[in-house]
Amino acid sequence: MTDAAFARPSARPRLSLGAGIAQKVLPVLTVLGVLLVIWYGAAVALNAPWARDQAARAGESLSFPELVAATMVQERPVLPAPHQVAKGLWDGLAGQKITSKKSLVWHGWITLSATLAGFAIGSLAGIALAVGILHNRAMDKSVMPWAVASQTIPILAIAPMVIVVFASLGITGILPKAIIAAWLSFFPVLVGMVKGLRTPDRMQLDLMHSWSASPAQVFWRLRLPSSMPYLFTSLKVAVAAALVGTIVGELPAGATAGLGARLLSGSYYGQTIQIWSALFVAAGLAGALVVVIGAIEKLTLRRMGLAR
Amino acid sequence: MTGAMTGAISILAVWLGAMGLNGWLARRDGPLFAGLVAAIFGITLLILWEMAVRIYQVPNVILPAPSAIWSAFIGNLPILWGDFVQTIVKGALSGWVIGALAATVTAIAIDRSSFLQRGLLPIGNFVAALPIVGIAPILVMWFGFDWQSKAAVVVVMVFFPILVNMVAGLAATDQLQRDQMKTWNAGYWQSLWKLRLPAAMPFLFNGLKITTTLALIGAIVAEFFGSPTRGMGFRISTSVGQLNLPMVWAEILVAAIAGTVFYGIVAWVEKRVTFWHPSQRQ
Amino acid sequence: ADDLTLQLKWVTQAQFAGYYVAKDKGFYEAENLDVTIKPGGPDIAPVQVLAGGGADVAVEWMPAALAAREKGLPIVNIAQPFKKSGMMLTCLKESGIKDPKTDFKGKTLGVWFSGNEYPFLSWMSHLGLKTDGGADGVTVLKQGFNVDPLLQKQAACISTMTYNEYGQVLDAGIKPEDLVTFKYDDQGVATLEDGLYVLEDKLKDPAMEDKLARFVRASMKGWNYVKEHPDEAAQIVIDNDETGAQTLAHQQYMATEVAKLLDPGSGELDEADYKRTVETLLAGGSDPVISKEPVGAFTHAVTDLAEKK
Amino acid sequence: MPSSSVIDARNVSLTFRTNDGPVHALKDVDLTIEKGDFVSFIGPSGCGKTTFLRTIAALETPTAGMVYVNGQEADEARKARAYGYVFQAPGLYPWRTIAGNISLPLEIMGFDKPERQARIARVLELVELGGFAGKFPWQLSGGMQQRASIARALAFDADILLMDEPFGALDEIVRDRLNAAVLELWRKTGKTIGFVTHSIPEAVYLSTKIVVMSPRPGRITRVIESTLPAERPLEIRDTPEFIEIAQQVREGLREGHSYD
Amino acid sequence: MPSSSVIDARNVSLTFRTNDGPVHALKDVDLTIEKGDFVSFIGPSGCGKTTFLRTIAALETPTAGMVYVNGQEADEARKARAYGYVFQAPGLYPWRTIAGNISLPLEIMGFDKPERQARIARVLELVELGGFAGKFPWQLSGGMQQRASIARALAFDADILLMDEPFGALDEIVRDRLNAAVLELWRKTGKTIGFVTHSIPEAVYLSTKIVVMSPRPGRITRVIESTLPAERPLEIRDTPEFIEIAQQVREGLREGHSYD
Ligand SMILES: Nc1ncnc2c1ncn2[C@@H]1O[C@H](COP(=O)(O)OP(=O)(O)OP(=O)(O)O)[C@@H](O)[C@H]1O
Ligand SMILES: Nc1ncnc2c1ncn2[C@@H]1O[C@H](COP(=O)(O)OP(=O)(O)OP(=O)(O)O)[C@@H](O)[C@H]1O
Ligand SMILES: Cc1ncc(C[n+]2csc(CCO)c2C)c(N)n1
Ligand SMILES: [Mg+2]
Ligand SMILES: [Mg+2]
Repeated sequence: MTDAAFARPSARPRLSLGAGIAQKVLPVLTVLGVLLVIWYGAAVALNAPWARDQAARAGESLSFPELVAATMVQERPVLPAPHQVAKGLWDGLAGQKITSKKSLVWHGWITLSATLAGFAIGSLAGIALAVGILHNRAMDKSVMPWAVASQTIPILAIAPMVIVVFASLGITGILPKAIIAAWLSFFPVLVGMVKGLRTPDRMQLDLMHSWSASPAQVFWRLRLPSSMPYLFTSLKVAVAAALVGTIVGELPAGATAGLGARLLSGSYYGQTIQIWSALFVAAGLAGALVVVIGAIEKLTLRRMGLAR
Repeated sequence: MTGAMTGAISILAVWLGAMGLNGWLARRDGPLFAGLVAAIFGITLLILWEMAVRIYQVPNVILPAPSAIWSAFIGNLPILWGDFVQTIVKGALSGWVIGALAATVTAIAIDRSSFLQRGLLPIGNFVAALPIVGIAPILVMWFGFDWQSKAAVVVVMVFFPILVNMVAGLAATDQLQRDQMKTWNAGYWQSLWKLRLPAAMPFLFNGLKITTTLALIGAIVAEFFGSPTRGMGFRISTSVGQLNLPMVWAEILVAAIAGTVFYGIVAWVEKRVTFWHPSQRQ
Repeated sequence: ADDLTLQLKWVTQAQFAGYYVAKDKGFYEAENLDVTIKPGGPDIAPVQVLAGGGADVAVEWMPAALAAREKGLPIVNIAQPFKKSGMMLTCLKESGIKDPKTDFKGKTLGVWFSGNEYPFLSWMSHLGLKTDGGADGVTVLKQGFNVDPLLQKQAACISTMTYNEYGQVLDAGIKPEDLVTFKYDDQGVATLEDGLYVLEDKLKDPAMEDKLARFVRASMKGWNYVKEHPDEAAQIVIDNDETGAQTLAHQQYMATEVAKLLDPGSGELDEADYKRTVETLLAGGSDPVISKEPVGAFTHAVTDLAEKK
Repeated sequence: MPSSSVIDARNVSLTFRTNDGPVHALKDVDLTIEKGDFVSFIGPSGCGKTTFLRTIAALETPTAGMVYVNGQEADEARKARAYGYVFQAPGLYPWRTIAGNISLPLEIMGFDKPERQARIARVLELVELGGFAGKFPWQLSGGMQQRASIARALAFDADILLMDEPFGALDEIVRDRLNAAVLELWRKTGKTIGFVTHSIPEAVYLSTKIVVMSPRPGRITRVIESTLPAERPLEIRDTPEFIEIAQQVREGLREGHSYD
Repeated sequence: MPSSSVIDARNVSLTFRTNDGPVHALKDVDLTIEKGDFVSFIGPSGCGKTTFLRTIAALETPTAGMVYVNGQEADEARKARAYGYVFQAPGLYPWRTIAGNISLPLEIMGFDKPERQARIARVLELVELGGFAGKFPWQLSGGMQQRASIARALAFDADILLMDEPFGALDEIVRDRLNAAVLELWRKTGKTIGFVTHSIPEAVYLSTKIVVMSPRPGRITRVIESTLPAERPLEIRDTPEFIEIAQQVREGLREGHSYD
């Protein structure tokens, strides 16, 4: 850090806007293309045994093109082909009224709202605990091992109990799910923030010390700004975790609504296409949340003069 | 005065007493005291739990008392050990190691090529954000019922956090250090090996620590979606069905102990490796 | 109206059509009841929900209920709409299994756990087969939520319900003639399935008892309706499914099959069936599901009261 | 018992524990500094100048001995914000502009906004960085960063000023001007100043008292009282008196280097 | 067409874009340095000395003009490891000991272990850090870190040595000794050296050519060729010739400051 102040980005020319977008999109498309090819290949490979079995049961044998064709249109494929998932997604997202129970927008929204609530609770709790650990020796020494232990509790195992206990306390709806989401998301934030808040080096702390800054001032003006890179990486992990938590919480919540319920009910009836569609919406949500946080990060770091 | 009230008051009294003791102890120095403080904190929680269960007569099938959990633990050591080996040693550890290596290598690949960085990272974010509950059934379908599918779930789960941290870490060198490498005309691998990887270590360990616990969760949860008749997840879900809650909590206890030890080991290694980082020097 | 909460054993499907029909058709309302139906899930133990106060009545299978009772949770069967067991083991013909007594040895079998493994374990102990994976027994897989293990040939046989998973196997394109099935009923190890259970102390309150009687009466009315109009019942289930995942065809199949298991009467528990269940469970060999004959595990008081009016 | 001196170090020793054995950075250091003194510390690299200045500022705790500042224990004085400190490296916060960096201690000490702005403008002028208020640290040259860090320490007007090689990275001309400015400031305000430097002329030109230190373990080998008047034009550096004092310092330094 | 000079800067301009407008760090700078030259750069803080040195080392790309080193483009020369560079800040790697830090470029350039150890020992001796091989950077004083970073640049014996205020944080005596050592090295090896300093005597004592720069935009105002002999005892600093050259440099500097 001491030397960082001497560091300087070199004068490199910026790209024009259009070229910038092309540069962004092209690689993504390329990688996507490669993935699609692999996916189709895998779909053929994984779905072929079933197609062959079916043909054998019917006493026929399949030529290779027939086999490939057969692997693309199964109703419950081991691995649905991309276009099948795309169709499932399209039906779920655009083919329904968004208030319909078959609409993935509706389920996605239910999951998203609990995720955001849980993420907010979780990251605030994580930050608060990190601050406590930093400023209170008793907490420093006692909280961390127990926070670790808390994370090893298999959440799916106790989620039903949590839901039961909350229900018996009269708490239902979004909150129990959000709490499970918070449970999973506070930990990455805690670990990252403890590290980040301890990142300032001795000279920076000494400066504060020489001004006899109060702990609150040291926190707001030194520790917090220098923890930003850690905070944002942690937050990205934490939203993804919150989404997982919500979905886990949706399973035992009586599997009523939300992407988790959708996944599970897809599972019961072996509807792989439904599973994959829900999965993609979930991943899309997580991806979007991560991107949003990434954008906030860029903005913040740039405003702070830290971005390169 | 009602029983509930006196109960609440005695619970509160125990809590305040213990925290007072802890506050006092925390001001002493030495590793012995540090351990003591954590222990007292935990023991207090356990006592409160026991008191609450007894005073309010919570049914065993909702929340068993620590004493009941402890006797289930002691009484089932061979089963617990078998489950531990199945789930944690075979499932979680192998998956974690593979996942961590894969994430590190991917991070380096991503970092090496700006094309990949712009192409893979967004998609990687997306793929790795697939929730386990969604992938677990699929992976069980692909990799079979035994521990291999659990390891696969763990790989997917730990991949993203380590990747994100590692990518951030590889970018964490300052300009002066990179300029130096440039003046020595260090090759890509040399500056990776001698500058960027060491500088990334604090971030990498951040990811590794977070994922120790994720690995355990992943391995256990994956067993809910199909498993042989052993393993911690299997035992937990079966025991819940049998309302054998003390056994459930005994397994959770095993998970907690294993997770804490696992985390502790990673944190210990981190201390050795990143001794130079300001956060370790305080 | 009086509030009452019902905890189902599983997700919203035609297995529970009677309750949804009773709610939708206003049978509950007619009895001055406001019933909330909570779907279950893989990790919901309905009796646990009862104990936690999350529900007044739960749908549960008798083995799990009796086991819970022996664990010290005083739950009581108040009615038994399902008379026959729908559980069976479905095997691929190509696995070569013809006779359970001789052919299971060394095979991999898919079993549901979480309290649903009791009937299977009893059966195996009847057959004298070990379930710990040794060479002289069977290898047990904890079966997930669906029939994939059979389709993927990860198991020789899997557990199925006549009204649900068996249909899914057929739906997947396997012909009945490619399958071999063993119904627990036919094997003489049938145990009672979906019954209605409450906590014992609730019955001490006459008002509650009356409420339960009205509930059972309306529910049975619902079940009878299902028997007569399975397709309409299936539609009602679909309408109540919040996940939007169910297909009408499958629910119609399920409603039809479920109807075959029903006891069309008052829902009163048949003591002979109860005895047979208890005996099966007690005969579990070295590791029986329950170790002693339960007392007071069921009551006719509610069904009697329900019939009176 | 604390004395009436502004800084009173008694028998201060400080040993660092490192991976390969202890480093004795200070050994039995005794020094009193009176109000209004301008004390320079000079000595070979690594002899303990920074460590001693840090000890005065209560940024290090001596392993033996005591330091009193303004009659209080050093740490009390720190809490009372008795001094401004300029570190050897600029240590600017990369996420704040130059003005923001200077503003920071002022914010911490609760100055209001107009007051802060006035002070920032004044000290930036003083260190000749007028046009750079809005730049980030990495956009400045090394010497400019150093000046910004001096400005930051001057901004809040503490009675004691501790400066660790503040002018090391500056060219002679700017340095001369800043020397004159500091001297002026000192004369006008009567501040007490502790000043680490490597330049003998600078030490002689600025100080009322020159402390020569020697290394391993760091100790004070000579304390030279300056006989120069308070008013010091730059030309004073050519007077025989000045050269005589410089010679004394140089000898003291030589002694310190005699170990090798 | 590249010339035969070791360093040949032609019409170099460099403009930084910043959040509040462009900064013209260099403007039309022309300079040739021949093999074996010892060139000092001197000029007010912020005038572009560091930027120019960085441009020679291909760490910055000029916005106009060209720099040739050894007859190649500067970046080619960098890739051929033509020079050692001492940065204005020490920039030591915190996870390596002092010996490890010096070893780093040697490892990168593929020296074998015994060779590395021999070189490390030699350069540590040269910068008077004999006993500190096993210490970590944060356990060293500012001046010691600076010396370690000089040792690192010397260790791999490049033909061109670029040093950005290497002795800024050192006391006069160590500085004299290091000056003599660098001069000795230069005479023996015939290296070409570019050297940024703020000390006029140092510049005069060391150089064959003194480049005086002025700021905003940074340009070369004077190039003073030294008439001093290659062999230079420390006492040369008292000769009239020396004082005359120093006077020229001082004047050049004054001109540069004339803008204010
Ligand atoms: N990365 C950068 N972005 C913007 N401006 C910069 C950057 N680096 C340097 N400058 C500006 O360029 C000018 C020249 O800087 P340079 O570091 O070359 O000065 P210098 O002569 O080395 O000064 P000093 O003696 O103080 O080290 C300064 O005005 C500085 O503010
Ligand atoms: N944190 C530390 N840990 C171990 N040793 C240290 C530490 N800080 C300083 N030292 C040692 O203490 C001695 C004195 O260091 P100090 O920084 O006070 O020197 P200095 O006189 O300021 O030197 P310079 O003029 O080079 O800045 C040195 O030998 C240094 O190696
Ligand atoms: C993982 C899992 N799978 C199946 C069941 C058993 N089960 C409960 S209700 C019902 C009816 C028909 O689907 C079945 C089969 C379970 N409890 N958990
Ligand atoms: Mg120092
Ligand atoms: Mg510079």
